[in-house]
Amino acid sequence: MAKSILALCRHAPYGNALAREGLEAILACAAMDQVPSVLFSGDGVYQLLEQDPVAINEKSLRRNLQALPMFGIEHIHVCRKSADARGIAADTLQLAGAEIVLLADTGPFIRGFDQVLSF
Amino acid sequence: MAKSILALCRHAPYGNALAREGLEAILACAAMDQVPSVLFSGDGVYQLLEQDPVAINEKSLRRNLQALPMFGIEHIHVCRKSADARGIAADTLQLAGAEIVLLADTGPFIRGFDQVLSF
Amino acid sequence: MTLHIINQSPLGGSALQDCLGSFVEGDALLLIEDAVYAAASPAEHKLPQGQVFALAADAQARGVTLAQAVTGIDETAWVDLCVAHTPIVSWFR
Amino acid sequence: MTLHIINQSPLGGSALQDCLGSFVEGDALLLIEDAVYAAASPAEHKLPQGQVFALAADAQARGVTLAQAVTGIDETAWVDLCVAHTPIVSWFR
Amino acid sequence: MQFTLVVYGAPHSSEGAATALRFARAALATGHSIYRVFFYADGVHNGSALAAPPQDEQDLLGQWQSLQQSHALDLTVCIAAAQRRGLLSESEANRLEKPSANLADGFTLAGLGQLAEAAAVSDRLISFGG
Amino acid sequence: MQFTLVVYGAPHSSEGAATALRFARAALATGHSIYRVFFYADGVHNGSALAAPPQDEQDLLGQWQSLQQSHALDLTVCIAAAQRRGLLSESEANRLEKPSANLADGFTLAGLGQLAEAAAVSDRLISFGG
Repeated sequence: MAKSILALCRHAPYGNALAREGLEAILACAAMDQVPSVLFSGDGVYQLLEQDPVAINEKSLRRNLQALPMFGIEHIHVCRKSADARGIAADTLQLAGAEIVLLADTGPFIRGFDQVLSF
Repeated sequence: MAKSILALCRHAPYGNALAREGLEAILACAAMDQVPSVLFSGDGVYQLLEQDPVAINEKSLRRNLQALPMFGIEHIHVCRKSADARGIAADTLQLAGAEIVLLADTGPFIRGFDQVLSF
Repeated sequence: MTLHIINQSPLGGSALQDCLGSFVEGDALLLIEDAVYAAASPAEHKLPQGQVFALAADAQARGVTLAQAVTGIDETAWVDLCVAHTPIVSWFR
Repeated sequence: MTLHIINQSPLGGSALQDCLGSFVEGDALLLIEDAVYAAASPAEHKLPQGQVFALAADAQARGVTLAQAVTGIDETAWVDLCVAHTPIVSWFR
Repeated sequence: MQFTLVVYGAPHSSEGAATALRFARAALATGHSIYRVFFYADGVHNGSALAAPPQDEQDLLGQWQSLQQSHALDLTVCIAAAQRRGLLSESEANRLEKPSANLADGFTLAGLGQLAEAAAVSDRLISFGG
Repeated sequence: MQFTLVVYGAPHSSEGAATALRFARAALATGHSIYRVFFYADGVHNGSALAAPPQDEQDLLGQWQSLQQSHALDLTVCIAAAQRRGLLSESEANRLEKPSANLADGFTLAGLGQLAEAAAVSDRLISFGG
């Protein structure tokens, strides 16, 4: 049986390529019918903020994020401690077509998967 | 008149190339008669520990460090707070031919230079 | 007087803390790239009072609203800051 | 039970702290590369009790003496740890 | 047991690639198999045919190629990550009208689907950070 | 005033190279000059002729080359850092017996002495982290 996959996204957007390449890998997995669960933790929660990177000549990563529900990823898991530590109010986190699931304790959640891809 | 140069070394050895390439740049500057002052701060203080990287197939960076006095770099400045925070006792820091100078406050020291190379 | 430039997020790495340990009154602090996240809550990150700048383009890109204590600047003002300060120290990765 | 692998120095980045926030009793923790610096003083870095490992080659390379609470292992034992645990989570950069 | 290794680090920039090689050798030596090594992000530089480290530094490319030959290892480089970073096969160089190619023998360019598939079918997946 | 820029970041991997370009344009636009841009560590990848980012991402190589042409910019790539990372000129590729070269037009390979010299003579030196 195919393994269950978690994508763990821990890095802020734009500063380095991991956020972008993580989202691309997630979309690729989903397109291959290996739909991963997704958890934003640490600086990764910054990926959920509104973005306007025209002034730095980048594409918005929010676009890639917004594509997730279309690929069958309808729950976006977010580490609550990480959001709190960064002053991000849980109710400001929104993604059209997806449900934001705040996790008080990510450890037991992670344990439930066979494989974890880290980005 | 030529500018005074400080090399600020903030990264641990082996984990990434910055420690090695920083030391190479320092030696190159010294060889060009632009002898820089050198300050180890943050994780950079780990570069001063004894090392034995044979098991990971690397050359010892202590060798490069030990070459500094031969290139006219006879004072090795170390941020005392960084060493303390990492549990490194000041009197264990030694480098043959060089004097270890512990700085309680690195800010005024940095201000005294024209250019700072960060590694 | 030194211009300190930081490009790392405040919780993601040690660059900001390392820099603040070397900050002297009269120095200037510029937050760029992922470091602009610190500009939303300068007191929480123990940023100095006054002389704290952030690249406006980087903040806008990330959806970060600068606190009042932080001055948003463009690249031209950054060049001016470099002209007015020496040395320039980058704290990264 | 999860095997957590960390490669970043304890003060240089957030990887260790992020990992500890996701650590559940019964999980195993493996310190590799620059993370072995944490193995010298596990209590100070709030490492869990038991099931903490470090790659001996990486510690030796860096002149780090492992505390008694940390088990030094070679690469073969690392493979065994991977066989015994699932999932395997890497915390890096 | 079948392992998949994901490598994020460029050789001579971060230690991840060298660590992955040590792990791969130990896994193979103890009778396990490696389903795929997937090079992603800066890890794609492991597949560069042009790396020329100094004589007294380790030759990571040679080590990958030697493992590949002795164990028929699947060394897959993410094609999208590679294009951004200037790692091209002959056919990619031609298609993109670039002046030369630099993908080393033993490595294959392929899409992210190869990562998804490896994650789905391998017994264990382990990532080596950059 | 004369600036020297030191670039540590590879394009499309970290933001440093793009930030350096923004700074360089602003400095030149306000009447300053750039004595040298020195590419070190992973920054050497800025000089790759083979980078092929997707159409909708910025072309950093083209931006460096265009600045180089309009302002006779000195774009110096550290030769030791470049060799380790597989960035070679034609002559280096021949000397090292490598199958191809990938150094882009407008960039020059040179030793670390060029960094020392630039630090000594420029009015300001600014580093862009990787």
